[in-house]
Amino acid sequence: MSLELMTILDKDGKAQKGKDPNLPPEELKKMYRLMVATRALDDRGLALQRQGRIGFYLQSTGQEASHIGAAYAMQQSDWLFPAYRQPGILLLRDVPYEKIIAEWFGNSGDTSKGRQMPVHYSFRQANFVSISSPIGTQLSQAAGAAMAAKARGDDTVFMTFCGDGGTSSNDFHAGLNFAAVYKSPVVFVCENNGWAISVASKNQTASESMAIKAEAYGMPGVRVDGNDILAVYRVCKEAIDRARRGEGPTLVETVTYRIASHSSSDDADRYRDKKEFEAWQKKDPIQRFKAYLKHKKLWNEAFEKECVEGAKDEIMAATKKAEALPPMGPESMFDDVYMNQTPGLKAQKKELHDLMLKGGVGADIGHFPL
Amino acid sequence: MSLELMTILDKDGKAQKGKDPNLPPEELKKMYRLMVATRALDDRGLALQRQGRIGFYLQSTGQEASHIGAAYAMQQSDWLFPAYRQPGILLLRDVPYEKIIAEWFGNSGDTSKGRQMPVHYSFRQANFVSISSPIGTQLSQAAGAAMAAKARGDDTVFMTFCGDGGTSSNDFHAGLNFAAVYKSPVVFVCENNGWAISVASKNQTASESMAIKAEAYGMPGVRVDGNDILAVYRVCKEAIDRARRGEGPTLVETVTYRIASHSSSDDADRYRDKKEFEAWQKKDPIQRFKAYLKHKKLWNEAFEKECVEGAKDEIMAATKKAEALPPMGPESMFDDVYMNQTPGLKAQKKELHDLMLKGGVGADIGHFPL
Amino acid sequence: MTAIKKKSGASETGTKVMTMLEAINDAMRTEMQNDDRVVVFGEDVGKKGGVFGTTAGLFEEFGEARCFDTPLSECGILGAGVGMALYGMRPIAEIQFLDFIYPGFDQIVSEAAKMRYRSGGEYTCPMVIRSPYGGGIRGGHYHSQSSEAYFCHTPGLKVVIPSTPADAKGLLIASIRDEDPVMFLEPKAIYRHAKDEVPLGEHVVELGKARIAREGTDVTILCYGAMVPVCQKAADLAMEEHGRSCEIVDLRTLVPLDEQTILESVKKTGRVVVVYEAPKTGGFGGELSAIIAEKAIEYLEGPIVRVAGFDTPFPYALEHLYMPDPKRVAAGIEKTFVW
Amino acid sequence: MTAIKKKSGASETGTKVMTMLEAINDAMRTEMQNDDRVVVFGEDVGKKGGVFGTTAGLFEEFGEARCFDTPLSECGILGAGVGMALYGMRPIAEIQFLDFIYPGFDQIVSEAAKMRYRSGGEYTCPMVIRSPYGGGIRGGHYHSQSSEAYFCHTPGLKVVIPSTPADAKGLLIASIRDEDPVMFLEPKAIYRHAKDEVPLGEHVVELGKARIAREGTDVTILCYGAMVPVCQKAADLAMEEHGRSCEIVDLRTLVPLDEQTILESVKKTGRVVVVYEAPKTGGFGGELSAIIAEKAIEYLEGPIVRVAGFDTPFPYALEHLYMPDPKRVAAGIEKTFVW
Ligand SMILES: Cc1ncc(C[n+]2csc(CCOP(=O)(O)OP(=O)(O)O)c2C)c(N)n1
Ligand SMILES: Cc1ncc(C[n+]2csc(CCOP(=O)(O)OP(=O)(O)O)c2C)c(N)n1
Ligand SMILES: [Mg+2]
Ligand SMILES: [Mg+2]
Repeated sequence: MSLELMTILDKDGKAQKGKDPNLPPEELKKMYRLMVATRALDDRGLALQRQGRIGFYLQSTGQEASHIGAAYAMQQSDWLFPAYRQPGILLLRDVPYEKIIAEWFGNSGDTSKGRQMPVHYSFRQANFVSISSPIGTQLSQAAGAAMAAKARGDDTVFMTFCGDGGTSSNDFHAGLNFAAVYKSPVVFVCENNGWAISVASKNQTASESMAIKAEAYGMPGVRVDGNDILAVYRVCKEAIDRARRGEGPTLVETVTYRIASHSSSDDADRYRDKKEFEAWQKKDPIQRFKAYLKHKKLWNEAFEKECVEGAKDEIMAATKKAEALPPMGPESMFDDVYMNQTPGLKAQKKELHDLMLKGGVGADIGHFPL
Repeated sequence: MSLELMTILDKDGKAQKGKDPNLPPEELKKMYRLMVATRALDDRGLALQRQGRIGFYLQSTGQEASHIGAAYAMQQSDWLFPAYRQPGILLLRDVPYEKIIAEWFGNSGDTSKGRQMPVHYSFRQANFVSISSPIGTQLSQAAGAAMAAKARGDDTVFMTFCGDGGTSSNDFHAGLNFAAVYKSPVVFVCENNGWAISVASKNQTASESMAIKAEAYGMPGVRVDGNDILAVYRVCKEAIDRARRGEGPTLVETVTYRIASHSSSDDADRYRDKKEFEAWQKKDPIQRFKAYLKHKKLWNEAFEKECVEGAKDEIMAATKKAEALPPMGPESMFDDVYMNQTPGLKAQKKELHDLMLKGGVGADIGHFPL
Repeated sequence: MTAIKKKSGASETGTKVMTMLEAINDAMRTEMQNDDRVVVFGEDVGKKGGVFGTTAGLFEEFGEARCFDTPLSECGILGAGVGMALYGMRPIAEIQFLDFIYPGFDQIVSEAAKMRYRSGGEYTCPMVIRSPYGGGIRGGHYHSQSSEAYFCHTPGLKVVIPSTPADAKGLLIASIRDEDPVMFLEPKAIYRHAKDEVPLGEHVVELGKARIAREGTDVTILCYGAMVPVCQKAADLAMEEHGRSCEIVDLRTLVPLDEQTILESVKKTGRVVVVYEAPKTGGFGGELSAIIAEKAIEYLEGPIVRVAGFDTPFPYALEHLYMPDPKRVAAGIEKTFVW
Repeated sequence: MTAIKKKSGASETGTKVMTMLEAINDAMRTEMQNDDRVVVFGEDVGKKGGVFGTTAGLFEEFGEARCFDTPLSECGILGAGVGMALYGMRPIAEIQFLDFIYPGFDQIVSEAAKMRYRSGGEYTCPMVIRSPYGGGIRGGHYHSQSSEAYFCHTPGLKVVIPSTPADAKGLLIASIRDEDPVMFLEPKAIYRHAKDEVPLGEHVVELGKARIAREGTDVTILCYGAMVPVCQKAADLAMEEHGRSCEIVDLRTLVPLDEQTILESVKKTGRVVVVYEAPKTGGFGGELSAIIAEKAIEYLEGPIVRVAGFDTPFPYALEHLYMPDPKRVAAGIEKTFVW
């Protein structure tokens, strides 16, 4: 198993000889547009949190190439079992900004009905499975879904994500093992961004890399430069194709960096060396890809403006719309626990209803229809 | 990492050139005696179960070289975190037969006070930690104990066991990862006996071997012929020495075979090919080592008789003594839940006491002193 | 993806005497014939047919794609099961003993139970988790525990426990057809002892309906699983020795609970004994007491008595004293008359 | 191995105003100074000082050998903790949020809880598992749950929940010194809000003793953790609006439970409200109701009312309606007067 880091673009954005996948211009421009939009969305999310308009935010800044590149080669009918740091995939899958942003507000525009913290998206239309907080749980689920698809003879491929921290989870072990034993069509992408909150990845495991963990499960493992969207794309495309051909799972490690703090609740300065951070800032995946586009004569100021300002404007407008949506009603709290409300839940709903009607509990909200 | 199978004795018991550890005759004879005694103990256990005198038994037949060889190089002060198929280590550590057998009967001679099923031993005097049924839990515990010993500056080494099935457990992943991250003095021995009840080890994982899983944790992994006690001894001695020198953990895979059914509750004929079983029977580790001793002129009929009959007689006598011991009293049920009985447990004890006194519940036992 | 519902080959009618083991096996076979989204998997469920034999013959009849062994990982079994359910299958995950479910507990309480809710109804997890539970086979510490209370306290899960072969079949089929995750806990003590007429072919017992296992007027006994036959014997004793007429309510489903049947019985008799084998403190029986003490206390003519396992880990040698037996339950019944 | 007990450097006396966070931090520092077997570990407890700051400064003061970060594995944290305890340390394992404990649940319920029992007392597991729990910080689904009931139903574990800074310190020190595994659950909602005088230096609050947080004569309110201040406000409301005199019992330790204090209060007032934030069904409050209904029903003058979280997963946007608040508790108090 090679521990070599697969790279296509050098630091100046030049493709190494013979490695350029030579994607059509429109694809390349789409990739750029997605990365830029993802960054803009992230900036907006953090700003809203800092302004106190949403309760929490978690950035993916610096990891745009890693996750957009990974999912780029999938078909729309393929499924994603994401972690919480791949928002660019939502844009890739054409989820409207307004839907994404409504999730942050947790109001009636949120597909998850305000049940989860910001950034825990669920978009069935995009085959983007509901995100949860517990680290790693999606990995064994993806393996199971892939087992099911294989058993049914569907040609769906599954991609699932985790962080470097996630490699230590139970589900990493179980998920990769099951996927390999049943030769299921799933691609495991470990975004190694150097940190699991304050724990550096070198303290997460003593193994030489995350990719080498594939050996333990008898599947191929590949290490790729996570800030090089073309390299990530190529490696994942191969893994996706392999999976679709029935040749089983692959573990891909994208080597990248968490540029921001862990989340809006964290302050990385307390535990992280500024130098390390600054060195990585210079490797910005968007800048690197922009340089490539320039070499290819696909970039100019007008295109930049269209990408950046276009995204910002759309996001601004979507925020306005999303924020204005009404909150979820209190009665919604009792829905979706089960398909049908149990007698017990009906009684509890009535209890809350009556309490609110009396003007005591939740007086600011008023009552709700039973 | 080498996937080669480390072997010393060929199938006729000849040591390969340059590989014989040349242990002193007395050590070699002790090894043989331990293997034979372990087999005899196992035979007795199953017989007692078949006679309905004990409720359950689980054999280690065919794995004597694997576990005795592994633990042989430890010091008495080193700790064991066993699985349930290493009874020979009790003999190695001088636990009296009567104590072992009393555990099967779960009576007042049992160090565990009849609280667990047969073969779930606990012998503090032997630094042999209480066995539990859930697969794998000892692995992360061993890592933790080793972390503690290292932090205290003790030179204790830890050895822990699991089966091929155990490699799929959460604690395998967590235990090996922790041990490697903290470079703790622990040797992980995976006894790959081909089966996890009815699941063949090739269906347990798609990896090329169990030893190679060490790569995932950045520790050395070694594959050794588990029916060759000298090979197992040598590999584990190196791993133990390494651990004691502060160089961290090792994963050792002993390749062996479960000759018996999984336990007295199982019938391997329902799922296992007879041919496979017969082929392995020919590789009996005791016969192989006997041949070696013969080559070394350390074996004769008198020695054989002394080993075999000696063990049988002692085990017979111990069985008689152990079986005759009185059962645990009902009051003991409420002990050892906590160091001190809580008021609630005291009340429950009294409740049972009063019920029994009235002659209802447990009428066959009578009452117990409060 | 569409469910490929086949008509069950034979439209069987009539009944047959079965053990609970056989009834459970029959339920799975029936649904596997009926709905090809149903798959059964777990440790040793294939060729071996399960350590108790509940899956015997399924591997042979439906092949490896629909009845298969897994690696030794409850985390994997349950995580994969959740994934299969998300993708549209009807997975039945067998956990060999309930005592071994904890390595996969996270997938149940954090994932399966919350999937529908957290995704606003977009993703669902129609999955059955089957597992033998409870004492009575001299299995000691780790082959005997009754931890239904953990699951009952986890919104999003349903919890089903049969006490007769016919119910086992009917409730299991209902569980497989249910759109939500169901913990289907099998009282292993009576796997073979419970033997009775079971309807052949299609047989569904609706979840959420308790069963009056014996009618009576003086005391209500609330119980489930292997405690039902114990309570039957206790009721006989109570009648013989003290002339007490006991009404036995077999809960059948703990979540959703049939509060109505419970409260009606309690209001009628005015006395309650709650029986369960789990450790007394924090057991589901405490919830039953609490419901009654909140909603029907004015009808009570005595204390709500609980007869349960003691607050110790499950013992091996003393199992027979640990578990509630007819005499202990009978003593509990008498306590409800001491005000 | 022997414990190397050092005399605490400074023999501090007096008190200081601390938040609950600071009190917990102070407890660990005090015991780490006092007993070098005490080590603290978990995710982000080192340089970062914990996501809430409970371990702030410990890494700096005691070094990496005694306060260290772990890989992201609750299974590893708890399994390693059990191993350390077996070897003679006094491990304090921090679980970042109680919601994340399940990957390591097996090590708690199957191992730590049963070690002493299953080994006949040969091996013990004196370990403290600390974890913030409960709602009130808008943490949604996975940063808000109260699952104390799972642990209370697991014989072999002690379960401790403080509601004041002084208790947090005293109970944590008692837990660290305890010879059995202790779940020390920290009500994160009041980490910073609870602020009070805390004794400096050695301060031990015995496990198993409830605290009368307010004396009263009409109704007993049983509660713990972050619900204690909520109940205080509810008691004020009940007095203002209806002239009810409430007695508040702050349980402090759920296992072992101070039944005596509970029953004495109930016998005195004849009315009970049980308050907890966990989902109502199967919550520990049900156990409290059951104990009272079994042992003191003849003293009751009204139903035993429970005010609890609803039987849904913990919501994000509607958290304020999900959790019991003073008005909901006050309404519960009134219900005990409706017979
Ligand atoms: C089981 C579990 N334990 C702890 C946490 C708290 N937690 C949230 S994110 C995180 C670090 C994750 O690191 P990594 O997997 O590298 O992903 P990244 O945040 O770097 O993308 C931790 C410890 C959690 N969410 N789940
Ligand atoms: C967590 C858990 N799941 C399931 C079981 C049931 N079980 C007992 S032994 C066993 C197979 C173990 O196989 P392996 O690890 O290879 O050990 P071996 O029996 O071959 O020595 C299983 C599945 C268990 N004890 N614990
Ligand atoms: Mg990371
Ligand atoms: Mg095996």
